[in-house]
Amino acid sequence: MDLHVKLPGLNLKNPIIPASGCFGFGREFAELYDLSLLGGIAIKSATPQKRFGNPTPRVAETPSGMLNAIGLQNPGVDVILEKELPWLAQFDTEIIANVAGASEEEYVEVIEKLNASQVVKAYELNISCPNVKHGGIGLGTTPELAAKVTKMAKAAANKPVYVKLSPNVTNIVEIAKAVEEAGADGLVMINTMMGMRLDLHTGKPILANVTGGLSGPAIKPVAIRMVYQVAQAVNIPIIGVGGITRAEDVLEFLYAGASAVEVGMQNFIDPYCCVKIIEELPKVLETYGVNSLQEAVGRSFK
Amino acid sequence: MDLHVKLPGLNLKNPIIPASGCFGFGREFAELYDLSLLGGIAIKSATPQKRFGNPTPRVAETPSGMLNAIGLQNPGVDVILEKELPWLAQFDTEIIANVAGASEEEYVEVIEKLNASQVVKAYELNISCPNVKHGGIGLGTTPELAAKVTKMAKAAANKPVYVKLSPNVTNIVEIAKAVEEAGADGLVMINTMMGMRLDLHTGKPILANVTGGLSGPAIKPVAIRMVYQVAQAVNIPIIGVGGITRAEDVLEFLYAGASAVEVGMQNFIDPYCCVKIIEELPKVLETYGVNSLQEAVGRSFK
Amino acid sequence: MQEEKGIIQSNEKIAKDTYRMKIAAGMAKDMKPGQFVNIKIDGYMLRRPISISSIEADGFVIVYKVVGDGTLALAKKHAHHTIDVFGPLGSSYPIHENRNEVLLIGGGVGVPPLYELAKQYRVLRKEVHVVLGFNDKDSIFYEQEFKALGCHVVVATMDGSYGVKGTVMDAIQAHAITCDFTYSCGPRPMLKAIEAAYQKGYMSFESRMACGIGACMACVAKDKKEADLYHRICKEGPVFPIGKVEF
Amino acid sequence: MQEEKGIIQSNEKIAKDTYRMKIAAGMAKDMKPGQFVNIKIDGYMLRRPISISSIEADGFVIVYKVVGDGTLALAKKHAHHTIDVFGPLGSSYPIHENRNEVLLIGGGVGVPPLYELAKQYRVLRKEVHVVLGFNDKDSIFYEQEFKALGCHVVVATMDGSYGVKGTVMDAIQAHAITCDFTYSCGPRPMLKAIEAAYQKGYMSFESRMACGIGACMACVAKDKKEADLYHRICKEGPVFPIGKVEF
Ligand SMILES: Cc1cc2nc3c(=O)[nH]c(=O)nc-3n(C[C@H](O)[C@H](O)[C@H](O)COP(=O)(O)OP(=O)(O)OC[C@H]3O[C@@H](n4cnc5c(N)ncnc54)[C@H](O)[C@@H]3O)c2cc1C
Ligand SMILES: Cc1cc2nc3c(=O)[nH]c(=O)nc-3n(C[C@H](O)[C@H](O)[C@H](O)COP(=O)(O)OP(=O)(O)OC[C@H]3O[C@@H](n4cnc5c(N)ncnc54)[C@H](O)[C@@H]3O)c2cc1C
Ligand SMILES: Cc1cc2nc3c(=O)[nH]c(=O)nc-3n(C[C@H](O)[C@H](O)[C@H](O)COP(=O)(O)O)c2cc1C
Ligand SMILES: Cc1cc2nc3c(=O)[nH]c(=O)nc-3n(C[C@H](O)[C@H](O)[C@H](O)COP(=O)(O)O)c2cc1C
Ligand code: FES
Ligand code: FES
Repeated sequence: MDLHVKLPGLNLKNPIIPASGCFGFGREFAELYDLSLLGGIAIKSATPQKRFGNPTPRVAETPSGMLNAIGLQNPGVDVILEKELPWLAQFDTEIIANVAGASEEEYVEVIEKLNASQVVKAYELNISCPNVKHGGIGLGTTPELAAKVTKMAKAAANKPVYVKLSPNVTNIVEIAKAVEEAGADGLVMINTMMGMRLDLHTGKPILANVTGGLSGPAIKPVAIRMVYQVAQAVNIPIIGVGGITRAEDVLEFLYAGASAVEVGMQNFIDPYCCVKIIEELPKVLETYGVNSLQEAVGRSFK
Repeated sequence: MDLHVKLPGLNLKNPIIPASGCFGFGREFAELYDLSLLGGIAIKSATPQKRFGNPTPRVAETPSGMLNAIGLQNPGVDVILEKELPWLAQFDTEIIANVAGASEEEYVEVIEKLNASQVVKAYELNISCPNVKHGGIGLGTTPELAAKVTKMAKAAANKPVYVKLSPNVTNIVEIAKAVEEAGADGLVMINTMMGMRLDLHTGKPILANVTGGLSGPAIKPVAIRMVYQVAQAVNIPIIGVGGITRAEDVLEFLYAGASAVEVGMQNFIDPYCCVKIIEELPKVLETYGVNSLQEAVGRSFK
Repeated sequence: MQEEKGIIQSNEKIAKDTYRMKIAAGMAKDMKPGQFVNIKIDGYMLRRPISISSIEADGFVIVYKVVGDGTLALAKKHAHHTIDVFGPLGSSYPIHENRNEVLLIGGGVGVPPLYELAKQYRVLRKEVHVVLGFNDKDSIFYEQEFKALGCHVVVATMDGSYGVKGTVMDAIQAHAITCDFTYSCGPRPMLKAIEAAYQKGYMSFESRMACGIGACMACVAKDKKEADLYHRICKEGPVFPIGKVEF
Repeated sequence: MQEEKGIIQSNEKIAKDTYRMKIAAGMAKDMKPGQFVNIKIDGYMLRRPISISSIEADGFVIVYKVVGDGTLALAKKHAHHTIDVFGPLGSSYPIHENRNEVLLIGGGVGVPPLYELAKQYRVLRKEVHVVLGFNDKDSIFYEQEFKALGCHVVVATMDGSYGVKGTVMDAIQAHAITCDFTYSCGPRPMLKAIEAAYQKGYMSFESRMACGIGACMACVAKDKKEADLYHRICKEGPVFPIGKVEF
């Protein structure tokens, strides 16, 4: 079966993309399999400067999920441009650069630098991170702020811009529409949900950062609901993410309205999961009588 | 160990209360154990008229959780007053009447009728249900609407009013504070998170109602986070709920700032769970060196 | 109604995707034909409702089809291991001692609960007509078991690979079975056809369940006559008089 | 580094809350002392990192303490069942062939990785001093095993119920062990004390992990000297030269 998906800037040979922050820059996984097998790779969020992130512990386990508070540790956009992207150029897969910052200007700064790279095919704005200028709230939590950073990013970018939405909002549709109107070429949804765990011995948070982002199968029903709602309200493509562990989950996201998907924490549980999903996907589509990816996209509301 | 908890209107012999909608009016569980063992019981949401709820299927399984879209099926406040409450009077436990409605006026109507009952010790406002007057959004999704229904309920009620918050919001603290200011005597948090599942064969939603409320261990990290944030911002007690399956979870909610807890879907998995948790709780507190419930409450931020 | 850790005595494949499990459990003494148990399967949240197919002195038998993750996990269970069952639950098929013959109609995994019913009618030495419908020959089970009880057994397959080609209704016609007191269990279209053809007897229904004991209101069905009346499949059901509920 | 379904050969309790599991797995041929494997336990999401305690021809041995739900589930595993292991992972204890004696210091579940190291030094016929610290007598394990290798073994217990009363440092003093090239693994306070007393050798660290292969940045530790440098415990570690990382 043809698994090829064409999205703004992205010519994916299959709809499977490891999610940002769950695959580093691919080096560790390249020791396990050929990265050219992947539809694309969403690399770790890039910020203008090197960032060391939060104190440890940075992760905690939860029922059917995990919490993380890595704090955007990354070597900074310059090192990524110099070392990581040229290394990634050897693989026949589409690189999506995830961009983050503490202010709108930082997003622009990162994008302006990455524009020079031939390797990066599209941007993905991580608007879930707390924003310093706006009192620490995420840019993704109000339509106005989300639209503003999208507009600025679009003005700066020489490649398509996808916006990765935060699920920690009352009305995801409102934010998706604002972002579309501001010129986004696509959406990635969802980022992690804010959660927390306490240590039974001390009574204190397990994560040094107190709260963290919940990911994994636990959040899949929320992700599916949001993709379903947004897909009916916007005309730009959606990359679905949240709790995918197997090809059946990919099909569920397609039905909900996603055109491709990202796989996050499952890469930690089974480092080969992305290739396994790519291998299984045609069989699963066949099992459920689906003849093409296109046919499945949005079936839930069509 | 003394498990007694005193909250506005509620004299709980222990902090364990089956959650609304997960225990009916207690009749089925009374066949299994003596309901007088329970700290209290939050009965199924009452509306002014009999409601039949949504078409079936009304439930779906999810990883570490479930979705429900019962649609507030209940016999109506009059039948509850006539048949259910007098039956419940035989048990030595505190009855919390969960109140719902399609408009603010309906909450008031239910409360005015229930005021006559000696059996009901407190009200719990379910402000997660879609509100007809306000275009179908939940009263729990804006501080203004949440405050308004709280004020009206307080004016009508002759017993303490707890407000049960919806987690499907950008800023839970803002809503909790608005509700406190409007006179709420306590908070119950959290209600279910909006989610969805699609059938792999048809591509359509499994729930006839399309979306449903996610509950169970999957949402516990979100519930803990919200209780933790709100407990530091308000001065009224919190009853914690979301994903509790064992006594350890109760302790985690106490640490987060809850004074008592409600147990929801675990009653379906293990119908004896509430009594088991009550039995285990003193041992678990001992294991972790906690000498009293009071000592544990809010330890995460104290 | 109780929670019990039963002991799996055997778990064997008896037809395509279809397994029979014998469980030793004390609750068997309280069981009646048509009732079900709710089974907890490790790794899955909600219990799975499965009909009681046969009641024995020291336990009971279930017959189940692998249709999803939970039943797949169940099929992998080994003898001697424990299994967490809750039951018996729901209503049962009433036994009419004054009748001389009854017609039992089962489709697919609707067949199992009829087996205990047939047993009990045969103990009373009644004529028991059994009509079983399956998709194909490989899916057939319990034909011999019903025969061994002394029932008159007729089988239909949709693809005609065994017995009468077509539905159970086709088989009833082909064999000119005239008994009009029916007990049935099976897929919705089959029950619809039976409801259109028969006025007397009982039917058993399925529904997505959460609690299985009547507390959550997940499994309701409307009454056919009283607009305002609902029934819980898990509590007032799964067995209802024919024509009682909307489905 | 690979994923493999190992076969559990044995799983036995060897001290209070402490178990030893032998796993048959092909990956053993790539293992070095100090490395770890990441174990998937049914019902839990994240893999559990556990040190390799002994490397054998056809498999390896782990020794683990039950501290939470995952290790409790591990303790209930039976021989002949499979276990999903990923490894070997991380850095190893370098073997210094030019040294004549080494001092191995282990505390609690920090003891296991030192066993394979001792084995390899004994193959080279070096003097191996082993100092083991435990909370109490019931928690002690591997004293005999180290002795059987021909090591000089000293045990300390915090409550004085066996050996020297106190910490491993107390035991080193009490026995006047002068060897200053150390390999250590154990709880943070123990490592702190060792770092204060010794300049030469290696230390092994723990950290909450997610991926275990260097991709997620969950497990980082700061470099002690270079302000801007971080190390991943799972990739550059768990073994570091003494004094290398902030902890
Ligand atoms: C009263 C009653 C008696 C039953 N008796 C039998 C029997 O004797 N033999 C048999 O093979 N099957 C029987 N079923 C159907 C059986 O419950 C389902 O096939 C089974 O729950 C599917 O579980 P799964 O994990 O394999 O499927 P999944 O689709 O993975 O299950 C997901 C969820 O949906 C529910 N579900 C899925 N299909 C059904 C269904 N058809 N009915 C109710 N819930 C469903 C599951 O219980 C679970 O909660 C009965 C159902 C009911 C309500
Ligand atoms: C490199 C390395 C080697 C280790 N070697 C051993 C060994 O040989 N023997 C042994 O008994 N233990 C060892 N540990 C500690 C072991 O990983 C934990 O005790 C174990 O993960 C606890 O799991 P649990 O499910 O029982 O506890 P839970 O508290 O239920 O675990 C919840 C989560 O926290 C993590 N976690 C909890 N405690 C620790 C810890 N101390 N270190 C890292 N993660 C933790 C778990 O992996 C899991 O993700 C090692 C840890 C690391 C990092
Ligand atoms: C350890 C970890 C680190 C992450 N880092 C980032 C990040 O840097 N940028 C980002 O946009 N999302 C990040 N995410 C979110 C994931 O990309 C993804 O949106 C989320 O985990 C949900 O997918 P999953 O359930 O498949 O894990 C991270 C997630 C995890 C678990
Ligand atoms: C089947 C079902 C029905 C519910 N009905 C109600 C209800 O009528 N009113 C209400 O306020 N909450 C209702 N809830 C929400 C629960 O009271 C509880 O807030 C939620 O399930 C989270 O707790 P849990 O994770 O322990 O289930 C219902 C939950 C379930 C699963
Ligand atoms: S399944 Fe809960 S009422 Fe029937
Ligand atoms: S655990 Fe992921 S980088 Fe170490």
